[in-house]
Amino acid sequence: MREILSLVLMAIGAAFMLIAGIGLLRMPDLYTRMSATTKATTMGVGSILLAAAVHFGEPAIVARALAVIAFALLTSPVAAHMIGRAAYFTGVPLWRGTVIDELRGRYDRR
Amino acid sequence: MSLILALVLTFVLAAMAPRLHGLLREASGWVLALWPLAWTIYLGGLTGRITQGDPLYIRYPWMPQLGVSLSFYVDGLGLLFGLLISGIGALVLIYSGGYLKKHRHLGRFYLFILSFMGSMLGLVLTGNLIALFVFWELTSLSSYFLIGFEHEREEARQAALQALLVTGIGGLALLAGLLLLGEAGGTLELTVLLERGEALRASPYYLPALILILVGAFTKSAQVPFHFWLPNAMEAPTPVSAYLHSATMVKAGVYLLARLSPALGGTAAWQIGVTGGGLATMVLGAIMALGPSDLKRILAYSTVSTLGALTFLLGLGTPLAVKAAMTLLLAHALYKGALFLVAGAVDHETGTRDVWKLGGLGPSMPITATAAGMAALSMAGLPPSLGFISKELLYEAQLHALHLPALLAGAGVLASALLVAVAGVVGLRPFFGHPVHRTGHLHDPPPSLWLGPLLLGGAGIALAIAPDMAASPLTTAAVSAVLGKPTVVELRLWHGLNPSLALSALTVLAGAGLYAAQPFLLDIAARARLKEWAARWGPQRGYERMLQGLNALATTQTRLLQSGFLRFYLMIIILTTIALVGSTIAIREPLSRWMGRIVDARPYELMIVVLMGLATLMAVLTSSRLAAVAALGIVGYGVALLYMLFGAPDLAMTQFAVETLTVILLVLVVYRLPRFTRLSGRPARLRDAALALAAGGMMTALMLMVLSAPLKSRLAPFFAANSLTLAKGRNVVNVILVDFRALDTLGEITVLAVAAIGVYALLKLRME
Amino acid sequence: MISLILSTATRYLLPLLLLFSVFVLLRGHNEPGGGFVGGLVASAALALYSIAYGVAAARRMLRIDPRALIGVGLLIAIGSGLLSMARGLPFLTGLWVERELPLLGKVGTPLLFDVGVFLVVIGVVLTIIFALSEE
Amino acid sequence: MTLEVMAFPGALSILSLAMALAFLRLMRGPSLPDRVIALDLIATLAVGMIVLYAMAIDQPVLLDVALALALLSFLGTVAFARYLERSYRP
Repeated sequence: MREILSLVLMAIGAAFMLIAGIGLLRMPDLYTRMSATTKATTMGVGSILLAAAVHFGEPAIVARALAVIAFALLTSPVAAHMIGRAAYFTGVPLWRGTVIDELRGRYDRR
Repeated sequence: MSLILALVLTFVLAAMAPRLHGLLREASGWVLALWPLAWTIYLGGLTGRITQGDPLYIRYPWMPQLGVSLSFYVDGLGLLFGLLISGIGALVLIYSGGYLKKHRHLGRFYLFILSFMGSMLGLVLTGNLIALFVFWELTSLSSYFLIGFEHEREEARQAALQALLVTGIGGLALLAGLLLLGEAGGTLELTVLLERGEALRASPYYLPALILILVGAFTKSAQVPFHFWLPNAMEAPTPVSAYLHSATMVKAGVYLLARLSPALGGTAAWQIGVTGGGLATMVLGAIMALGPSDLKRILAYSTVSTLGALTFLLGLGTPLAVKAAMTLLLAHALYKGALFLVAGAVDHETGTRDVWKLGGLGPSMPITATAAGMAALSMAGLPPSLGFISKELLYEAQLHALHLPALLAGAGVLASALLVAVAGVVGLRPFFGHPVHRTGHLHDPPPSLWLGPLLLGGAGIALAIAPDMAASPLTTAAVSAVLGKPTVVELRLWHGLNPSLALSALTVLAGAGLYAAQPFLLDIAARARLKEWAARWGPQRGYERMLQGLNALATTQTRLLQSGFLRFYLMIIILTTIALVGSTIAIREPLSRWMGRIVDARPYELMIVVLMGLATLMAVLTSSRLAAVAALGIVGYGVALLYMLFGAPDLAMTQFAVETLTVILLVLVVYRLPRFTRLSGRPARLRDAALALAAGGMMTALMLMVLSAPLKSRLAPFFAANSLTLAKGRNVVNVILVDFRALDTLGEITVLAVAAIGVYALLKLRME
Repeated sequence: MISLILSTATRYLLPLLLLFSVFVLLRGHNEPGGGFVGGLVASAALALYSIAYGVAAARRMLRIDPRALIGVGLLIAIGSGLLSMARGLPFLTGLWVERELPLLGKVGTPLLFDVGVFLVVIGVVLTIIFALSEE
Repeated sequence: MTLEVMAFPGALSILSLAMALAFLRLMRGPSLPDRVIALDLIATLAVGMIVLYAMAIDQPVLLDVALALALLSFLGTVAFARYLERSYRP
């Protein structure tokens, strides 16, 4: 039973990772790519780690796996924020088809 | 025990000399002279024992693993030299006290003179080849300081450097020779080596060792063609010329030849090299002695000639020749020392050393004149002086030489005749010739300046009159040491009517003739432009051209290699590595053997490797620096992943950490770098590409070679087994790092520390 | 232009990371880790802090100058070696405390040496990073 | 369970495929931030691979390597971002 669960989780994780890769390649501009990769990778790594937690089972290992998950959850959005912000400030163009840019005019450009 | 203590004390005294001079002021010369005097008495005390053939042998282990020990072996030869060094040393110290009285650096002068004396005594008394070499180099060093004592003058500095370079190169050759000798003889101890003469002469190392040692001896004893540094060394203050460059240091080469003759002597190579070299120097030195007008340079050339005679006699190696050599050695040290000191005294009083400007000083400087007269008598080889006895023995040795005695005797007469003329020029003309100099206020120099020459000149005569009292036992001991078997020497003033006496008479007549004809001879030489010819082709010119060549090479090499461009340095480093490693691989390893090992890799491993390859390509092709940094990051992560996949989690963690910090550092550095001013042109890029490919190829070949080499190292099992028991840790990698090979890690973190401080300094430097 | 989000994240991340680096250091003897990696992780964390709050703040937080840290690290490393010499054993021989301490496990001079390495690595990396990022 | 054993190489290959895609973005990425994101994705993929590999060879200790890499890659991205902001000259 546990094996099958970890297998399923692993498959989900791998799938998410693949989607992240595809999204990174197919998306038209930086910001949409970022949204794809950040969400997908967090989910992907998360579920692979869960698979590992289930696979090993001992409390110490599970705690470590959860620590990594928590860490990934905390850091990857911050990283994405930093990159997005730096890109926006340095004038990376939005996609032609963008409907609305809520940030325009809100930041006092240096 | 007392010998080594005495030697060490000599150096200690040398160190204290400047302060002592500060305290004692005037009397420092006299007081310091007491120490060499003590040495003379100490060595004198040993004569009784040594003449009975019982050499003193003390041995202290210095570098046991290398077989080097600070051992002392005092036999007849060592004793003769020791007495000369310490005896004349004492007189020279007294003399320099007076001669350099007003000099502000007199204290430093004593330091150099005493340290020279210590190293010279060490040289002649030691029984180990390496210790001998160390003292040998010390004498060259102290001679460098002494020649360049008046360092304000350019000529003095140049002469000092010349002497150091010539004797230095000789010293290097000597070291090689001695080591070869030690190798051939199986020991570095002199006493043992001298008994293994046969084995040494037969060994393949004999010829190279002999040549190297001869180069060392010939440069030190100023044999032709290495003689030019000695006349130039006359830039040194006169006491130095008297002590080093006539009585002791220049005889070190002769001492070495005498010391090693039982082991190395007797072969054809020895005969030709030593005898030939000696003969040429004897004759050429004497001829050149007539040229100069400066008193000291004349004496220097005549010393070169006598050194040649000594080498020539040691080359012959017959008992008669060795007897003549030892007597000549003693006689020459006495009269040449005296004449140099007289020259100093004359210079001190009249202010000039030009032979043509001096004359008729006898009446106003009676004591110096008598001393000069006695010394000149011995130099000219007239009875009743020791010089006369040594010349008689020289002729006997030449007449009884094995082959072509007539030629040898002829050369001997020519050289001696020239020396008689020189003796006249040096000893007689300034004192008894027609007065040229205004003699008004001239008077004898202070006692410290005439005591030395008087004693030395007098000894030359006294030892001849009563040879059995001191001269005979000393020479007996010395000769038996050199020949390796006990021989008795009976010095007699009168040998009865025999051919050598006739030769002596002939020499004196010829000498007088040459003395009278000297002005005429100089004209011929001037017309034949001998001086210019010698200046252009002589060894001095060779030496200067060699130096210029060396400097030119240095400048071109520096301009070539130190171009200031970082990438140029990188290129050279990589090129040399490729050349060295590549050639070894090409020679050692047949390429085919390790090609077929790459097949068993799993899909995702291959994917990582492919990615790394692409990333490298991208890093090379991209023009944006940060893209290159990112690509390199990929390569680093790829390597870390491979570490993990091949079971090295420690390494993987470290590699990830290092990789990320490198990225951070590169980002910070790139932030500071100015924009690219101009990218390198096509040819430059192609060259760099080729270089990079070659380097990469070489590394791959190296790796594959390592992989195919069978690893039967016994370390891995040892560490695996003991990691838990001894070091209480299961993680072998860290246990090795921190416990078994902690010293290496200590070294590494120190290197890290130094690197960090270096980077910090560079950055802070740029900030200001 | 310090981003608020980064600085708040760092305020939580820093203790976690430092803890992790010490954890890696202490169990280095039995599992992958050790002074070197621990040092790198710790210096990465402090570099993050300097990026988030600026170099001046990071220097203040660290209180002692990174170069002094290098010195202290080296001293500890050599000191741990000298301890065994005091016992008459050759330099750097491993000495161990018999009792096994609850948290740290087996304690001995190699661990002390590892702490020395840890501090030196932090000192080195921070010296360079701070020097580079200082304006 | 052969299924179990066969799954690991499969998952690892999928991840390496995703890595190849990310690499394409890294190559093509017009602006620098694109490349940074690609690098970040590759790093996270590496974390995934480490965890998978840890499961494959039953070495839970590798999770620490994963954690270390997650921390460090985050730091790399932040450093890039910081640099981008500071060096921007309009």
